[in-house]
Amino acid sequence: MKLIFEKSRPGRGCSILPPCDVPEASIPQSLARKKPAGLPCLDENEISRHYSTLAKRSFGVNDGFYPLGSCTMKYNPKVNEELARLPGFTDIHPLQDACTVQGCLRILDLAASYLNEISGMDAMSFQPAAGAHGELTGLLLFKRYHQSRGDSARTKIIIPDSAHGTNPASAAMAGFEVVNIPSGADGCVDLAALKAVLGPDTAGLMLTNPNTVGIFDPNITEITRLVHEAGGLNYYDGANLNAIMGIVRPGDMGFDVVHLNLHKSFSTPHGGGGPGSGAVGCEKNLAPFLPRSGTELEVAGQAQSIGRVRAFNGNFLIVVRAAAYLLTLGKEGIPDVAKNAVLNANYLMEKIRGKFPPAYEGPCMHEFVISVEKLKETHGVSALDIAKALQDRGMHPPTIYFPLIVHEALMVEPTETESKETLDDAARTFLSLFDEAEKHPESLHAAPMNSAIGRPDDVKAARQPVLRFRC
Amino acid sequence: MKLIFEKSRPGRGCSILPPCDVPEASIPQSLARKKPAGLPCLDENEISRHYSTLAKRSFGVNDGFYPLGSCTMKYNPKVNEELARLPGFTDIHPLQDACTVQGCLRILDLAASYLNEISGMDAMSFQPAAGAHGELTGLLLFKRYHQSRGDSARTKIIIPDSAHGTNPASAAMAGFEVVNIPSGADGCVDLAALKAVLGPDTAGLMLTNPNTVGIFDPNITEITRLVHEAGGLNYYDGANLNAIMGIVRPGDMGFDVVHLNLHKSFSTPHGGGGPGSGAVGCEKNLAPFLPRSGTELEVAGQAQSIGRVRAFNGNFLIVVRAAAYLLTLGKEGIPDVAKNAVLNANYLMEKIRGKFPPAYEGPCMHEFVISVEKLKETHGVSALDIAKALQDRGMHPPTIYFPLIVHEALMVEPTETESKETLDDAARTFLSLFDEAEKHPESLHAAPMNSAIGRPDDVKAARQPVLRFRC
Amino acid sequence: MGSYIPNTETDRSEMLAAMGRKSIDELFANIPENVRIKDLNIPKGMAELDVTRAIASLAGENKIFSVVFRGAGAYKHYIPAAVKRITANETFTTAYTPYQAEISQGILQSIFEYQTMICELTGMDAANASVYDGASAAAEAMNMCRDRGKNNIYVSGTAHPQVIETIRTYCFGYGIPVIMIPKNTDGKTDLTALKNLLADDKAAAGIYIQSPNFFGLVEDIPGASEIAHANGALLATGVNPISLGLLESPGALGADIALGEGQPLGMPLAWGGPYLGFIACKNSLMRKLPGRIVGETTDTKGERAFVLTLQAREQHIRREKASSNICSNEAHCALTAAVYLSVMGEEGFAEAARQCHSKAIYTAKQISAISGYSLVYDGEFFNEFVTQCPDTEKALKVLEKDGILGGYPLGKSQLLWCVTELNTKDEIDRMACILKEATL
Amino acid sequence: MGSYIPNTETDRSEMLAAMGRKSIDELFANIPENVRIKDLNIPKGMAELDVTRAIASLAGENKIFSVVFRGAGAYKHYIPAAVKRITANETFTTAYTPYQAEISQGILQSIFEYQTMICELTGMDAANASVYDGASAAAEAMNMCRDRGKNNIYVSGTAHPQVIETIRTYCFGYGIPVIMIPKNTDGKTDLTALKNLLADDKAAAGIYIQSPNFFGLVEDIPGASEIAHANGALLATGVNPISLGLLESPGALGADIALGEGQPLGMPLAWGGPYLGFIACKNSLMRKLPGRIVGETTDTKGERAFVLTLQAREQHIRREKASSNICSNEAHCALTAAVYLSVMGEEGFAEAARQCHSKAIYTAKQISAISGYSLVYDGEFFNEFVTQCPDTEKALKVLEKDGILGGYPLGKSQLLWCVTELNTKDEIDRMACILKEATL
Repeated sequence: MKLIFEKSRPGRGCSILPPCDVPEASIPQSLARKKPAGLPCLDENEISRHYSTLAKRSFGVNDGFYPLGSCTMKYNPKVNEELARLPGFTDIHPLQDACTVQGCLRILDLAASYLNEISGMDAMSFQPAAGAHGELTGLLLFKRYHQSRGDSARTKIIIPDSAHGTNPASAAMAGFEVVNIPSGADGCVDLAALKAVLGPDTAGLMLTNPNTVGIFDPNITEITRLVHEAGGLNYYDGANLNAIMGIVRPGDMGFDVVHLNLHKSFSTPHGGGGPGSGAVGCEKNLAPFLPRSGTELEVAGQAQSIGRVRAFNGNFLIVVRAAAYLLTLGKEGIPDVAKNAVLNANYLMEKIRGKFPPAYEGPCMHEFVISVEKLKETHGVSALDIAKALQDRGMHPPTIYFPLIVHEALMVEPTETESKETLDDAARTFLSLFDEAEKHPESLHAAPMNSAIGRPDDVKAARQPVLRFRC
Repeated sequence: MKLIFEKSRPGRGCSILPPCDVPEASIPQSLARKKPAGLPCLDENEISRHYSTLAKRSFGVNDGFYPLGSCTMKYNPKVNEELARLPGFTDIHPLQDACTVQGCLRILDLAASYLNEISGMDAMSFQPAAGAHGELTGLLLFKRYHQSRGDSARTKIIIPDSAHGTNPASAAMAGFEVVNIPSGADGCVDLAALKAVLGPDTAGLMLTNPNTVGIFDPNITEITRLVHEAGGLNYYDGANLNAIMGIVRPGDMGFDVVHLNLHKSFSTPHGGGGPGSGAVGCEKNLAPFLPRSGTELEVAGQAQSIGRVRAFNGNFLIVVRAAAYLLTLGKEGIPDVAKNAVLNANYLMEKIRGKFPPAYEGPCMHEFVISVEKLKETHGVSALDIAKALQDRGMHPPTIYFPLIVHEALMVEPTETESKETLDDAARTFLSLFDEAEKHPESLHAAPMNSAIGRPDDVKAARQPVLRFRC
Repeated sequence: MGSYIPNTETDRSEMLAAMGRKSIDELFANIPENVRIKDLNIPKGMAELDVTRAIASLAGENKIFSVVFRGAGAYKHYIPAAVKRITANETFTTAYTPYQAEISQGILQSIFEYQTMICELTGMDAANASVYDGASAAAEAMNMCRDRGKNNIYVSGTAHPQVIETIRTYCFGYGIPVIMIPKNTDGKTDLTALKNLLADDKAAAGIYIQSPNFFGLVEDIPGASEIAHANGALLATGVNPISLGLLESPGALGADIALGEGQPLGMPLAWGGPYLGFIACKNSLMRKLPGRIVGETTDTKGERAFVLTLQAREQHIRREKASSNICSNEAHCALTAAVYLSVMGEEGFAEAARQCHSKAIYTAKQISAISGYSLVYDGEFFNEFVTQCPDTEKALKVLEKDGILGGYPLGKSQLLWCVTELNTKDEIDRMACILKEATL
Repeated sequence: MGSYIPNTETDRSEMLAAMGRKSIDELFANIPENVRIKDLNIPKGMAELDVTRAIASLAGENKIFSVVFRGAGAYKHYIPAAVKRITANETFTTAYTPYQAEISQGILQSIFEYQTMICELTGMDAANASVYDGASAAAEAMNMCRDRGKNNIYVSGTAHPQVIETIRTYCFGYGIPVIMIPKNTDGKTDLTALKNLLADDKAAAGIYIQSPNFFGLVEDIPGASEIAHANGALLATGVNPISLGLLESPGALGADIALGEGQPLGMPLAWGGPYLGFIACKNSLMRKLPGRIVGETTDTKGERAFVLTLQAREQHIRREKASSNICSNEAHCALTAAVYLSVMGEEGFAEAARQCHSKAIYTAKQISAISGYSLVYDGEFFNEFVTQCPDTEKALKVLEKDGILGGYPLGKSQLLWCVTELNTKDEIDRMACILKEATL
């Protein structure tokens, strides 16, 4: 379809601003823009339809089942949206005097008290805007911690090979050297491999638990103990918290720092890729290092802080939504989420395991990983083909080719907000696709047929990058 | 697709109300409901997706070109929606004391002052909720007027055969006898036919001008003069006001009463069939008969009023939207709407007239009527077929089989909020359909192919009515 | 000025050129010069920001009561967030009447589901797609009762005054008589009087009784039904839909038609509109229903499809012989009601009704405990009731100072109260306390 | 408690039975008993109505200033109604990162259009799909400047204090030095000092200068660019995007990277977030951009298609060698900015910038006319400026009484003012009048 620039026609526009009611000022010619920015000229009807069409060429949780593994695409409650749009939140300047923003401060307090209890931490910062931002923040806490103790040799972060890509990337950004350790045959941390790399240079370990293959590491307390014994700290990647919240707490597992993706476990909408919130919690001994925050530009005190990782106090309206969700679920609701997320994942896994065997045995947690390696060998149908064919069948595909340790992986996370009927439908779809793959593999190579476009040429996109329109 | 009842599962639901905080009261068994109303039980995610899916199986102005003749499907501005949702309007009880609703009263005053000026009337009531409601109201003004003069013989309303069906229906509801007069060969009022029926039993004339074939009746002042001379009153059906507002005023044409469809000319959204607002204006001499209104249940005074045609003061939030639109357009914007609506209609008519000849010669006003009678004869392709085939091509079909005086009619009203590009696209679509009709008439009989359903069995629906679901 | 017209000067020139025209004015040649106006005597147009300021400032001139104990035909209930957001979908708001079924299945299905829910609430067989509001619904319903020379309409004096007035207006149009059934001293319809009235009237067509009535009291619908039917007349009952979460349905009680104001089902007070008139009836009256009706059928492939049906009743086909003139109705309000009923769900809806009732009972107790206040009627009520009040003007003024909208004054010494699930015990106690202090 | 879980007890039993399991607990067998918790020490869950009351009551504890003259990194502009309603579309809000291109063309195209608009505003060749905010954008941009042993980062003291602090934090992570460029007495970056600093530094990687700077002054970007490039360093410029409706683009002035806080483009103040970090650069730096980037390509049918591209830079492919760790970004804010820029349009956007400027000039005049108030710096400014003030605390207090949020206090005797198109002449005059009266 046409770009908005291609629909533009000089002279068109919307009537937004009244005429200027003060004398027009001028700016020296030398500073003035020579050529106006090439923005589109359309009337409101055209703009409205343009974006309606774009929305129709997209897919959200609101449109159907979205089992994108590791992303926790749960339902985004409407009431949270209404509350996040209250003028008492949206119309508040971040540099208003503290006495005029008591409501905002109380929202942060409220969210922090719930999330500290859920994660087993003592203090929480809402400055990080996303999970990876939280990881960076958390690792800078590690860095400052070791620095504060004069422990300058601790330069390495240990990360299992099953980890989210953000983990090593964050460790690198925090100036650490990354030590990858292989996973065991069960997909969990190989204790021997861990022990082999622990030492006086160990700054810490990054782990997500349940891990990315959807399994809760049964040795978790042993793992964190070993790291602590070696003088390192344990970082909990909260991406998978949805499986365990209200059941077991990262703090109790031995983690020192945790980030929580409010846009995953706590139901805030993903927005097409953001904004999220990657709140970072930590134990008391690390709290002095948390990002500096407050209602003034230059905050006094907090001398040991790592500084700030962004301006102001975080993606506040996302925290409002999460706070509403936390109030809604409360004591019983939070563990209920975890239980039903795990139930749903296991149910779907069981229903399709005959054709789509899970990569690892035993019950999974909130998500499971299947491998279509065999299907690839026997019929040439890949994980990518399956994903593309699922698009034609009214659901969003699972995550594919992740984790890297599973070949032809499909990572399925139904979440607790899906009904049994939806899971039954999805299972039927998966199984019928397997039949189709056996009988007409070529039809899967050709998929999707009903989407806005056919498969795109990714190589061309990367080799001859066209990153903007030019008229 | 499934009905919401078929997706229901006992035990599911949303958590909306907190527990009751007063002692639970009981009601005598004899008055209590024996069996709960069979409402659906779904969680919020399922409900949200259900309605998302329903929206996707529908089509609004926001989705594309919607040239539904006589309905003025213009763009519905977003700012009007925002303003109609201000708590200062939505949270006001209709029986609040007048001194607490000055803002509401001023909205009505504001809208009335603009609309009186546009229609050339002296007084305005916002009680009618739709055009037909306005017609009934207006005709009751006629009735009360003649009654007030002791003129009890005036029992007949004259209506051209091209009129909207609501006109005769409203006249009947108001207790009048309907006298249909045939249109002239030019689609306008046949003066001789009019004269022939005028007499001491004439209560009045109902007319829309421009009329339903899209032509402004050049004899309009003569027509209204004749009716007045005969002792009758003239009623202006404002459905087509969009063509002439700011150019010529019904009052100046000789009309005594007018209704204005705020959801047509004044841009309030049609809502899938309502709510609208059919504000009724009248000349000074009829004003005492207007519906009784006020901020109390039983309004004192207004003794000559016809009474009320509904509770309270009308579809207020619709009036808010129209008021915002009126403020936006103002003095120059209102006639500009008419000019561009007429330009757009003529432009599209010209572009397709080679294949789709207009039913009447000369320039049209804001809409035009084409007849595919020839195409029906030569290739068996009907107006219905054209309409169904247009659905497959991304636009909403025009009104079909109306007005009744044109065979195989298609009534096209582009409105002023469509761009030249949209009209060019539509013209291309029409012309290509003509080709298709000549070459593959059967494909048009089979249309639509891409809709949610194929053509429905209307006869079965009416013969064996299924008007509700039963589980 | 503001504008929503995409045509630029260039566009206009190109379009005129393509048509071989010199000016837009040529297209208006049919309009006699002598009636054209030079310009409109209204202010210049405004940009969005100024319009927003102007309208918002008017909204600011209204007083929002944070606590409302007033009903009398318009009810403040909690509107779930999902209702607001789902109904704001711009396809729903910008579509028109679903004339073209294939491209409008979503709208049609939503109405079909709405019709079903209204039937379920009222215990009826068929419902239409909506009419303008509860009052016009009553007037249309009375027209449905007319049959072969039977034209006399009976209306109870316990009905909402504006509903009575609207029925009168419509009947002025129909040219048929409206006969009032007196109100008894117990606040309910005098059924004995009705019996006597009907005994002499062979032309009795329909009887309108509202229950709970204007004074909040539950009427004897089975009794009224028996009298009506014994005399060959039909019974139309006006109902508050929320009450049907608790009270027996009009269908089960013997009414032929049930109608009412649907505003409590998810619509804001909005100073009186848009509201939602609903009408449901027994099968025998189906073809007399006014307005749009959606029916289920099948498409060319034999699959389920929805269409506007029974159109032979309607104005665009039958013209002056139509069952009603209705064209645009309150479709988006009907959608809102359907979403509201879905979100509340079977149990949640019943709970809302129970809470309205329980809280009204509690409030009535608190108020009647105040000196000078007492319940005027003994009968069972749902969520509205009338009390004596020493000085209604004074009482309302002290409440208003505290942001509370008190009951609707019936003269100087009675108040008609309304309580819903939104009124908390704290609010009720505070209100009673303020009233009490004012009497000291 | 509230819940968004559809599973009923029956569902759960059926599902467990289908799996041959007795309880959900069995599925949690891997979790050591000794670390499981009994229950959470948080309150019980609440129904929607109570949650609404609780959160709305907190919103009520904040003070909304009807008139705002404060900026300092967060700006109150008019947000057109279309921006709010279009971006509220639930497909946009509930989608995730468009990994699956075919089913996500709409999201991808919206980002591609956003990237183009950012390039147009900044005069650059490439832009990414967004980062967290303006401060983290600056920090990421400085990382982009690093190249083969060049690791020294120079930051002007005239930049926003929190941006400086964020750059410092990230550089603490990178393990590279941050060298401050002093502020001159004229309120601008001391370019002579910069020249001297760079003369001795072969490892100079990048220079960060904000223009208009924190004090509102337009910096000499061409001068800075010349110095940077003469010494083999790159120049990254922080910009207020609205200013680019009036001021020359960083690209045209010689900057290599332009970045900034996109909040003014249609996002509310929202107590600081969600905001939008944008980064754009010259072609040569394209592959160093952090985060998501959307590119145009073709599909199997040869038609236009959009995809996430240049993923070889990204964490999920490159892991510890990635150009950045960014995964979730601020996509919906980028969409908002694109819709805002479309609704304002080429001319409307320039007009907004002109009005901000004209009104700021007018305001500066009104304020400096008051005894004790005077402009601190002489330089050209866009819509922020610093004045002396006899007593900032007192001044802000009297303004607050009138619902006006005054300038941001820089200590006890200076205020940093901000004026936008939203501030009317009446408001400005009233504000000046209040200040004047307070000095008497």
